Amino acid sequence: MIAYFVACYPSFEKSLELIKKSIDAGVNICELGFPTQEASGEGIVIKKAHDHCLERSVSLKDTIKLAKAVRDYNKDVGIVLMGYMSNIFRYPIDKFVKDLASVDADGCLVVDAPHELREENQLRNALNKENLSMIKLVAPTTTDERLKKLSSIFSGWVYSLNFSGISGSKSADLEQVKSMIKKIRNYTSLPICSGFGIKTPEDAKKIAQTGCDGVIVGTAIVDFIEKNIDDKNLPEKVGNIIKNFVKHL
Amino acid sequence: MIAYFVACYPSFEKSLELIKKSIDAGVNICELGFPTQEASGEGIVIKKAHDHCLERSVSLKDTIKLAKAVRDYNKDVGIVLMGYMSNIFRYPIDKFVKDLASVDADGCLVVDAPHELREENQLRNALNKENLSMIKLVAPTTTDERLKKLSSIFSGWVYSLNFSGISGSKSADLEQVKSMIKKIRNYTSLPICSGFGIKTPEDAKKIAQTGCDGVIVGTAIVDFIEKNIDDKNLPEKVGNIIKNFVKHL
Amino acid sequence: MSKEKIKNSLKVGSDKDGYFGEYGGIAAGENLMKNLEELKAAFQDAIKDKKFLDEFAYYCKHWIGRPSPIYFAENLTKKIGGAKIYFKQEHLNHTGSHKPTNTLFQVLLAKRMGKKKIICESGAGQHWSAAAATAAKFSMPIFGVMGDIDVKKVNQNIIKAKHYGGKLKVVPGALREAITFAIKEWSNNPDYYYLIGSTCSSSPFVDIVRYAQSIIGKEMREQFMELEGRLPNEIIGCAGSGSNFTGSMFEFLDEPKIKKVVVEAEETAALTNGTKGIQQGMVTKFLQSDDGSKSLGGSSLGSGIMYYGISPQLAHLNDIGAIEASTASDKELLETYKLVAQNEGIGISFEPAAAITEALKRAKGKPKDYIICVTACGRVEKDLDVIEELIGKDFE
Amino acid sequence: MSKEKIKNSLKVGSDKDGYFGEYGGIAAGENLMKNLEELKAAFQDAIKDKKFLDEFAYYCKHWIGRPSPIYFAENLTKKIGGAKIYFKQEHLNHTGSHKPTNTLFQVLLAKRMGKKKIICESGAGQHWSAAAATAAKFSMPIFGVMGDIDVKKVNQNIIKAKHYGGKLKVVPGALREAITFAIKEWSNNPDYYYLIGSTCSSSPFVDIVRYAQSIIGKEMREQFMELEGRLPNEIIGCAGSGSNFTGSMFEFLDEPKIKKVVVEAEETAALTNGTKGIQQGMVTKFLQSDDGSKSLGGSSLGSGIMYYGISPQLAHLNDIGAIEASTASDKELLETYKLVAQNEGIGISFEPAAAITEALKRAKGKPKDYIICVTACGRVEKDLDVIEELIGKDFE
Ligand SMILES: Cc1ncc(COP(=O)(O)O)c(C=O)c1O
Ligand SMILES: Cc1ncc(COP(=O)(O)O)c(C=O)c1O
Repeated sequence: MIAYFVACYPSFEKSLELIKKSIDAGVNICELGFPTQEASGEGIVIKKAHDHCLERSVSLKDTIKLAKAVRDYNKDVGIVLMGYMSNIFRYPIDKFVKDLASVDADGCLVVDAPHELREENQLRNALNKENLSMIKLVAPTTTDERLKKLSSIFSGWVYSLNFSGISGSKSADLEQVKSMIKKIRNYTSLPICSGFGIKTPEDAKKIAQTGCDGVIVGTAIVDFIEKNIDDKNLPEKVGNIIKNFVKHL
Repeated sequence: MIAYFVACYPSFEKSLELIKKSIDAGVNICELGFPTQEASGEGIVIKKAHDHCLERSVSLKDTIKLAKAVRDYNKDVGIVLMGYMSNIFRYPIDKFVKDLASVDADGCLVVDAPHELREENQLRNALNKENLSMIKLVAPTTTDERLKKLSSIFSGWVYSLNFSGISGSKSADLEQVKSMIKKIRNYTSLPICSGFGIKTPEDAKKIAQTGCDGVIVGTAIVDFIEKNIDDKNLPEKVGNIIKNFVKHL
Repeated sequence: MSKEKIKNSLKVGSDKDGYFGEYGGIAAGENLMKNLEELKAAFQDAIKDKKFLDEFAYYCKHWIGRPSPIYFAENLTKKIGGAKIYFKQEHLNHTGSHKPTNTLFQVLLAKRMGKKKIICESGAGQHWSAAAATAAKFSMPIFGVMGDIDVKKVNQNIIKAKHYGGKLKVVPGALREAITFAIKEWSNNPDYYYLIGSTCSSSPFVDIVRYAQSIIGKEMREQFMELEGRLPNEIIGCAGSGSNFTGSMFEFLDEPKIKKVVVEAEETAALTNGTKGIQQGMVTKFLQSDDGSKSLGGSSLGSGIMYYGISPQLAHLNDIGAIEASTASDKELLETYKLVAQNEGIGISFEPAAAITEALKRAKGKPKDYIICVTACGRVEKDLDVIEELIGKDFE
Repeated sequence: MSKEKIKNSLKVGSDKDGYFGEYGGIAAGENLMKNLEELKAAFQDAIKDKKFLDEFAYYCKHWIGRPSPIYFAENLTKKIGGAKIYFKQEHLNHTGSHKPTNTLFQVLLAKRMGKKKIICESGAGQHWSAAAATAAKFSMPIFGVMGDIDVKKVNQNIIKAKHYGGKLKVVPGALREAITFAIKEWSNNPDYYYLIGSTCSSSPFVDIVRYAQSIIGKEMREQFMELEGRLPNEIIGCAGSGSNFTGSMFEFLDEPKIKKVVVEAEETAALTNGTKGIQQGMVTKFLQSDDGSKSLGGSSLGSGIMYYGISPQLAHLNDIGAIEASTASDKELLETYKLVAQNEGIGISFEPAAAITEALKRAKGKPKDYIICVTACGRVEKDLDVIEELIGKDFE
């Protein structure tokens, strides 16, 4: 199971705490979302968490620090930084990759960086040199021709988007997901993880049966955190939610 | 002295009463203004009196009735109806002239009927047939050429406008008045009466010395009536004002 | 265009006394006669002066943005089912109506006459803002008069005119009162140029405004020949006093096969419901009390077509059957505004909505090769608040 | 115009990856890639289709009222003393700005692609009202997004768009937020046509908008040759993202003697004060926090030029010295509005006031045969309330 967290949300310490509990509960890969005003791929739930962090001036640097703390806690969990090109470009790219390597993260996933973008190539090359992954996404609208091209640059695992749209906006169509996974399999032997629209453990179970190698839960977790932001036992409760998801897989 | 009254202002009876007193005080010719919404040649004082009458549905018919009553009171005073083409045209013209003759008025003066207007010709011809006068105006802007044309149709007396503009708006320039009267004299042997901008007996005196045969007082009288509309002794007071004017001539 | 004189041509101005048949003339005070004579002479002289006409054409093109295009209203045509409906897009002119063509012509004339100041009246404020813009362009001080009833309705025009540098006097009433007051001011200041906004008042104003606005019909002729290879079957325009309609159809007056239809506001339809009278400087049809002492007529949403008189030339042409007259109600104006906005993506003001209402009625069921051209003489900005108040919810 | 290829011509679109030098590109989510590829193919196909281009030209002429004239601002020229100042009168277009030329082109493209619905963003509401009008004309449902800050400023555009049948979503913020939200909506509805309002966002949008608006410069060439027998020495335009400026000067890019000057709002001058970044679908200059997580920049009166990014093509052309950049302050916008209204009788909106401010500065002291052409891309109606509030008393 892959869980998406908005890094440093609601704060560095709390965020770290609840990620630890999530790892204990069975999360295999942590996606650490670094905040940006853009967030053009995110729905209102995740956007709100981003805004919360931006107000507190959380930066990509802080997210890398968080990645380090997560790594310090657990040697095996996958750590992927997720976000937008804007922050990485300004970091800038080379330093970002160096820092990523130095904290022993596994790679990154950039929402708005198709391989047509030269800056994506630059980033990807730098990551490759450090043996880090650039996780690529495949959308239902991705054509076969394009998928073929993408297959040559897949690395780590493949993020299969369950629908074209922004996070948290719809539910996934199982038949469509199934055929997407099948299609992607033709082009790669890497693990395929399915994300978007997985709101409940039951959703996760159904998606897991479509033939993918992992499911990604994002909005559901962030939403829970937002609604229970003042709860003292938030990390435990997030852990319980993750447990429940994992149990269904 | 020629005095302008808004006919039936403030009412038929009161209007008749104050005209009688004015005649007693020495008015030679009464101009009876019949009300219209147009009144494009009138300043706010006279306009206000017109509006007062219009609200009470005073019509040209009422003005003719008033003329009759004035004639019944005095055989010798000049009676001239003064107003705009609109009412006369709708009366219509022929009937207007017949009624004018039948109440033994002397003629009429129409503000917006130059001799270029065919309807003016129609009216003038009808008046001529009944031996009534169509009083024509001469303005400071009237050209020599035009004055020559006008001279052939002058009848009764000539109304010499002391300035180009609307009634009650300015004071007259004595030098200009003088030269106007002189100019008109070249074209006619009829009496020339001078009007507009005569506010006080002193004004009247000065104008009288310009060589004209009579002065016309309008706004000053109407203004006094407006300001003393509820005064029980209004007719007497108007009479006194007229007396004062006449004394200065 | 043929330059030969057509016998009994209707494409003529007023006769030597300023009449069109039995209408028109000069019903003005003696103190204005010299001005009117001067104006007539200056006008007749100016239109023989090629340099002057070139100047007018130059600013028409560059400042106003003429020619205004003709536009095939395809969606409305389909919706109605019948004749092809064309708009003559006068609302695309600078200041948003046909008015600046007239103000431009007259301000140039005023300059040519050596006048130093301008005075004018306005109803919808379109003439006022056009006049103020033109006066600014030609560095002439300008003074305008409007009725308070109209001022409330057309706030934007008032503000724009102020920004152009125009000084406005607000009098109680509407266009009638504004004209009366402006004429009075002119009487007091005969050195002013009186810039009238429509084909009304004493001769030679009707001829002057008609002359300036006739460019509309001339453009239409060229444009239709280019686009359709033929002329329209009907020409429709709304009328306050009638300048945009006159300007649209004058060019075609000697072509009786082309129907010319003028549309007034139902509440102030002088041509349809009026009686002959003499007011406001002219002999024409008015909505008036029997005795001629008062004007009649209600209030229309189209402040620019809310006038109780009509151009004397139109009164004459209507009498002799050269044009037809119709009316439109407030309800129709609103409905037509909606239709045009939603189907053609054009926001027209209330005045042309009257003309388009009639065009839609007439188009229905006509053969597909029948062409109706209606002059869209104003854009919606000035009426937007009123529309929002009255039917804003219809668009939710 | 020569049809030969000029070596190293600057009159080109983006390269095969959508870049202009080091700016541009596609920074979009995977879920939009198919749409963008489709759009690029459809665009490239359409501009080879004579019928399509004829249709565009037809509606440009009849619906929008193009060509917009050039206008010699004689009074301003005299007042400033120096170069001849010309306005390219884009405010005379239907809906009152240069925007409908772009919306027309893209709605026709959307129809050609078989799209059934349109989505768009807007800053000043000019793009929104133009888009809604165009969508109405071509019977397409449309859905728009605007920031609440802008909505407050441009009430009239919002109402007009509603009357045309457009549905508006208001989001907290200004143009940046509107674009982000609209892109999100597009992601959710890839069957929509995304109708962008300026030369920004991912390739091929910058090329599409530039293509449509280039008609401005083409008209200018013809008009100046006709009127002056020569081309202007400088071409000046304001920029939000840059569509009216790009459209004005693109035609002349291979004529380096003609200076091209772009003017941004002082408070949001990305080209002058920005740093390179990747946001809003493109690589370009932005006013942004050092770490790229936030946009910077204040608020300008010119809502249409209040954008924290700039067209990537302009960023490139500025880097290589093919264009120059300048800025104008709110105080200057107000002052220039006044000057233009009072001296030329033209009410411009705040955006072109920025460009004209620069034109006036540059005209001063230049030789009398030096020509500056500035694009007057909007009319005042949308800004009238704000102006009245801020400097209404200046006109009393
Ligand atoms: C937009 C508009 N259309 C039409 C008219 C009517 O004027 P006319 O009858 O002179 O064309 C007006 C007058 O103000 C107007 O503003
Ligand atoms: C009137 C006006 N001018 C200029 C602009 C700036 O846009 P661009 O930079 O695309 O020309 C806008 C944008 O909304 C506008 O409304």
